Amino acid sequence: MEQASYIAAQVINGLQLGAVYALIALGYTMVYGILRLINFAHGDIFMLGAFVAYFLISRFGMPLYLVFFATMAVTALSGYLMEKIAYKPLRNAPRISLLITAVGVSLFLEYFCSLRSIFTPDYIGFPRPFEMETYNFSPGGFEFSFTNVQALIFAITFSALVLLYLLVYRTKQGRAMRAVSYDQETAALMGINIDNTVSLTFMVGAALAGMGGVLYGIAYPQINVFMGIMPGIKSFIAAVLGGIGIIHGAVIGGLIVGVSEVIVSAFLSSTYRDGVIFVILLIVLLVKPSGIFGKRSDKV
Amino acid sequence: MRFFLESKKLMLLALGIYVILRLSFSFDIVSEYIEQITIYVFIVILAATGLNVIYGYTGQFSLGHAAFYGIGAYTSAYLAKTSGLENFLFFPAMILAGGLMAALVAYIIGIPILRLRDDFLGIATLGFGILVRVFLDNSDRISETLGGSRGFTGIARLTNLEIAFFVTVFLLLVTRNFISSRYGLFWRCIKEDETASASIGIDTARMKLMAFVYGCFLAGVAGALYAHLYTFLHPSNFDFLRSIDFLIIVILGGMGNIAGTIYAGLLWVGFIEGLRIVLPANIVDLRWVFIPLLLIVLMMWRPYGLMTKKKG
Amino acid sequence: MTTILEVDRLMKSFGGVKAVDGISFHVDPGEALGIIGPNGAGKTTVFNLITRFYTPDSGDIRFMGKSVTHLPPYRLARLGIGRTFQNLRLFKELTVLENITSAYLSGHRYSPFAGIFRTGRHSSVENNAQVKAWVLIEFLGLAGREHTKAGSLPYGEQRRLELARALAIEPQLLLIDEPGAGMNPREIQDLVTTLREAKKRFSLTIVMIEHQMGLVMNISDRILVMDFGEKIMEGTPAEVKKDRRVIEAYLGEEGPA
Amino acid sequence: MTNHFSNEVPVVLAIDGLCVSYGIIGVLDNVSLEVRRGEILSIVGANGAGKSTLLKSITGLVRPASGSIDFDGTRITTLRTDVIVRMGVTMVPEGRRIFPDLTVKENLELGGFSQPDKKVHRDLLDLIVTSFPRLKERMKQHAGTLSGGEQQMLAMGRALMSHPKLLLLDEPSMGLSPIITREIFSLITRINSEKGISMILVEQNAHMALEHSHRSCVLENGRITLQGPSGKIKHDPRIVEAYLGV
Amino acid sequence: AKETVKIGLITPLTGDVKTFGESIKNAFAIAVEEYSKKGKYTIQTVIADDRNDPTEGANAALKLVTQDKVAAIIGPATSKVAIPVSVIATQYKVPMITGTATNPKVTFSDGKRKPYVFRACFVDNFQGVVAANFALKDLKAKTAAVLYDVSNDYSKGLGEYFKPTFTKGNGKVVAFESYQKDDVDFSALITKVALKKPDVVFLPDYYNKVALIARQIREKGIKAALVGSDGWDSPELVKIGGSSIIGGYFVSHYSPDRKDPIAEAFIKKYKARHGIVPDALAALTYDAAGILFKALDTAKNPRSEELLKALAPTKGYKGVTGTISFDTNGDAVKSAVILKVEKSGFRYTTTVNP
Ligand SMILES: Nc1ncnc2c1ncn2[C@@H]1O[C@H](COP(=O)(O)OP(=O)(O)OP(=O)(O)O)[C@@H](O)[C@H]1O
Ligand SMILES: Nc1ncnc2c1ncn2[C@@H]1O[C@H](COP(=O)(O)OP(=O)(O)OP(=O)(O)O)[C@@H](O)[C@H]1O
Ligand SMILES: [Mg+2]
Ligand SMILES: [Mg+2]
Repeated sequence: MEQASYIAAQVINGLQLGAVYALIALGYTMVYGILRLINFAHGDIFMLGAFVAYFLISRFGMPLYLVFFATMAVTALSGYLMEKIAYKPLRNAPRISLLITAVGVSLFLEYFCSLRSIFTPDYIGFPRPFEMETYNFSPGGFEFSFTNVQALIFAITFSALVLLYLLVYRTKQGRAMRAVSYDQETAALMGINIDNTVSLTFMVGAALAGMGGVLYGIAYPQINVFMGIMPGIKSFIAAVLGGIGIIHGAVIGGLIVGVSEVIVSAFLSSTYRDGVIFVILLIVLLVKPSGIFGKRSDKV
Repeated sequence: MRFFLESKKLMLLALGIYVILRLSFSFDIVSEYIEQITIYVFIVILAATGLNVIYGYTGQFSLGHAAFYGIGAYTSAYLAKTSGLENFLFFPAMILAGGLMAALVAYIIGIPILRLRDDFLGIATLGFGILVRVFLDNSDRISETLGGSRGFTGIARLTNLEIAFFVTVFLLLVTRNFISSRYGLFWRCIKEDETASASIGIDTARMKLMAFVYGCFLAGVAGALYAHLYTFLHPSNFDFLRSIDFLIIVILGGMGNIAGTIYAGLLWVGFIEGLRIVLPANIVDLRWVFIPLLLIVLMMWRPYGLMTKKKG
Repeated sequence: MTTILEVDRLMKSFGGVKAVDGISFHVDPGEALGIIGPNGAGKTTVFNLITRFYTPDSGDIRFMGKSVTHLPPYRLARLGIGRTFQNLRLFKELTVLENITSAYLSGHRYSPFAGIFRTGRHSSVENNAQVKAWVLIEFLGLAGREHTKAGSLPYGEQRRLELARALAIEPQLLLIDEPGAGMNPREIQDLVTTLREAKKRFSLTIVMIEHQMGLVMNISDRILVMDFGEKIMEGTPAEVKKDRRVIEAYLGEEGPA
Repeated sequence: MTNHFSNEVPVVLAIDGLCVSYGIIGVLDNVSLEVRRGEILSIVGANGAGKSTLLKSITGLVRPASGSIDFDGTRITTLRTDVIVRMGVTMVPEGRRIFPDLTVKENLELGGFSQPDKKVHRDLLDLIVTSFPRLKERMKQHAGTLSGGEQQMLAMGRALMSHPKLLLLDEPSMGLSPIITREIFSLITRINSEKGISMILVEQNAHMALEHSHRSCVLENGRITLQGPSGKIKHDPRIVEAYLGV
Repeated sequence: AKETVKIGLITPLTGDVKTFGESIKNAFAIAVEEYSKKGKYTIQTVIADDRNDPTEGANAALKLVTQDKVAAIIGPATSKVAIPVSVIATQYKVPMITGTATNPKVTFSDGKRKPYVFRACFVDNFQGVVAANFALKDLKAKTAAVLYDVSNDYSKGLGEYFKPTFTKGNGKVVAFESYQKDDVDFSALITKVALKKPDVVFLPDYYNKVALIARQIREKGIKAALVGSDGWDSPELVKIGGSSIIGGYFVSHYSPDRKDPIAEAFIKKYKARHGIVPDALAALTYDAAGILFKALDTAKNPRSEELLKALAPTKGYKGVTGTISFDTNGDAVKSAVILKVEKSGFRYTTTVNP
């Protein structure tokens, strides 16, 4: 029983981490889907989100729900600007040039924000807007517990998933997004405004990353300008794992990455947590080259 | 040998460059700092050329090139140090060992991984890079000499202008010939269309593996030169950002363009180090704000690489 | 040896759709077999199964008497099965000459060492490749285009280049998928001439999928009609044209357009 | 078909002095033509003559170097593709270009993206489904798994979903079986006569193109070398020699 | 006019530990300014950024040494950069003093002393030993858990020296767990540690990591005392860690609240200029610079041999971080203090002598 409770505790830990990855992965998946661009700067939008929330809470004492909306608005705007300034001029360039530009944008955001006149190079504490509470359960001697932070993260990730699903599969804009992601020229021939659709996608992706940043700050209350790099990479791996371009794939991928990281740390050694993600990724891709839920129709 | 005869012009050019460099080094026309950077540029060009073979010519997206660079560096440094053969006589053998080890690892990892394509391959190689980084961080569990996260210290400084220059030039010529042979042609076919390549009898899996192994071999050799130039290795030297460095050079130079890689390597290192020289002390912390900005501007100016004018 | 290719109860389904449903046929050396049938009948899938780009669910394929069902695509090409694709698949960034020599060189080897150090073997093989490529360039009327990138050729020339590339592997059996698509009647007449000549000159066996009756009826010695993944009939062009089932499923009432 | 379009019938599309080039290579050289309401204009020409380029410049996918394009009296030369489409110009692109990972139904719905009226939308869908029974069977299938012919039908259907005033067809019969080719052409005629949609028809199958159009242009090396009623062009010896064969 | 001497400062002014670089740069500027008033020479500072990257550090060092021809180098901040720089300093016979690089290999590696390299801080093993003894003797701990960053040589070194000392003193290390540089989720480790119920948890890492870990430790209900190292020394520690970190102890170089005129003067000056209390990095760099300047004044001339002759025998230098003497390896011999984390700041607890 004790062992089972221990495992349950670890799985819940992993789900918490995974849910944050999932939020970032959603944005990756959307932007990748539409421009086939690994937007390396996505992790930095996530960082931006955390900083914006930090300022809103610590300077203005804004209530939490407002913090979410304001942060999402700011990151959406920055996603919009990033696309318009750095990516749009390269719309017809090779994809790889776009990727290098994304790396440039990412490095720029990190080093620029680390200037003391902009944000700060320090690690700073994120003001958690409420006290953490733990709820204990013991159905039949099997003990497990989770916290209000975890509940918040799960609730938000899950609603983001549902909303995004509705947006992409149930609305006209969503259908436009999917069309643009397959073939921009033909999508334009359907009367779809490509620029607006791409912008919208970037904004939605960036808003999700911003939200991820807030949740991350609440869960792991310390932020820094370089905080987006690793979660960014891992979330992208998560998105690929689940099948890039597939919404629920991103979420499942995120949860898998989160849980396996924690489980490996718990039962093997924390040292191998990054290594194991790679092994899982490799196995999944070799069995299913387009990821767990990835679709493929390559006719010869 | 025909190899040298056919490349006569290039060899002469190389020799000329060498003489100029040697003279300016010997007569202290430039500081040893510039010397070091110059040698470093050769190393970077060599490693980037390896990536160009893998990605620029064969179209296999790799985000983990630095891992092979690191494997070459650690292998040759370890062999040299533990065998007690840390001298110029055995140095070429140590360099070769670094290259071969990188090639061997590339071979083993390549068999499963190269079945993936495009960004999927990129992500898998990125993952492999992380794996190697984790391994290096813990390498002191295998041998105290490797140093783990404390770094590998006390490597003999064996890399000099001659070795770096001639190894690089020789391997660049080899690469050029390799690429203009049937193998290079097949690589380019595969990059264009794998299915069509198979339909004309190209063993795509084998050719892809060959390009990957060869490109990683070059990275390994470059790593070996690096180890014996900087005499200290740290896992953080071989992480994701270093892989990106090589990728930047390949893209700036233009995919499938060796001359471009040479210019871009020069430009990239030159810019990073040049800013160190020109930026006034009170704004040195802007150095890494300018570098990405330059990168973005360059990409917009020449999205197909420095050597290719904008199309369309 | 009487047949060059034998296809035996080949099956392939995608999800629920039986694209190829137990088809069997054979091709004799030196003959030209036409395959026609409604869109989606499974014709291209048959080609993809023969060249192993798709793995058959069941069935057997024998080439020159030996079962080749398990061989990978590149081995089949080296054995002498050449093919073209329904949607052109050229090496767009490579020149016309390179497109052709690459195919020739895949079957004529020299070692990497020879390539790097430019040995005698290297030069003789490379020279042969050039000679062979020139023969094909002249033959398919691509002279003057040899250094043009394949991707910037007009469509018709791209079609011809794809044919040249397939011929450069020196195949015994050539599978061509809709070579006449996108050509006007006049160009199709030229294509008929070219294919006839190629057949003679390179002693080829040809299997051709085509919707242009002017082309397929003119070239083929025998025609196989497919529908729903099955063979619905087989016969000479004259027989096929008269067949009720073929008219209903494929040709339409007014005869060939 | 006979040409019964007199000068009184309003001009839907007017192209004047159009020049297009890709980089330094000129593709269209001073092309001028007109399409009248309800008219089918076919464009015949060899591979690479610039036919697709002409259609792409009308829909704004390619930017002309000079010249003008007017649709319904509005200058559309520099408008964005989606704006032009919403004005009522739709193209069925060369090589089908269906959305492979979307279902057949979703592809059709995308065709009606710029169509705000739900009723029109449904009626159009019905029409298409009855015209192409084969698509009906495959409504839920991913379009990428359709055969070539099925995809062409889908591309046609998708274009019609936008309820266009001017339909541009780029080689609609390419890769289609004879029976389907005939169906497509009769559908083209039917749409034209029932809905009065004007069309530009680019077609390699010159017999069919001349048969099913009111007027024809011959495009050679980016220039219009011959223009006139299809019935007349059909018998022009140069055309017979160069495009129709014997 | 006074003769000008060029001193190079290598420090991370960009990148992940830019914060360190800024503290160091600020402290160094104060030291230079003070020296200029009364010293023998005019100091010209040449600052180079190493981005906390060994290659960049080596390039920067070569530039300072061969191009700018500096007489001595202060820095770099971290060991992974200090090691390659120390090789260059040795090769070109340029004295170098790092304020903060704690890896033994900076001054001594492969059985050889690097004669031109010194440091103003104590090495990893000393701190590890001090912390272990403190846990055993003062906290009367029987069992300990160690959590360290495997990719950070500093953290790893301390963890590895803590363990044998603690075991030798009849303590038991019940968990010895590592994590990676970019980890922020330690839940797995902590859940694991919680099962072992240790008396103390040793957290040898920088304040940012420690604060996060401490929070998660308390959230998992672990009551153990927290013990750490000089990396804790930052005002951010309490800001990030909140109440979780209050009551923790850490080894440090100096105590801001110890009555010491030198320290007080420096702290006052630093605070006046930068608005914050200087961290350990700043204090150590200030001392490193002080030692160098003192040697500069006593040396016959500011060239390498003579400077080295003046530098090597440094004894009893009264610095902000205590009384510093160099041992034969060039490592600082000085006492350590144990500070306790309180809401209002760090309180001096005890002094440990080597
Ligand atoms: N990769 C695939 N995945 C799923 N279904 C496929 C795939 N390839 C082919 N199909 C299906 O198999 C059937 C046969 O397709 P195929 O391409 O062989 O037809 P075809 O006879 O060549 O038609 P066409 O004359 O139009 O080219 C079609 O219904 C198609 O939808
Ligand atoms: N994107 C492009 N870049 C450069 N050249 C192009 C491009 N698209 C077309 N061309 C060239 O422009 C010319 C005209 O092409 P276009 O596609 O308009 O011809 P077409 O008449 O439609 O021929 P087809 O019958 O083959 O479809 C050709 O020579 C072609 O190679
Ligand atoms: Mg087909
Ligand atoms: Mg065309």
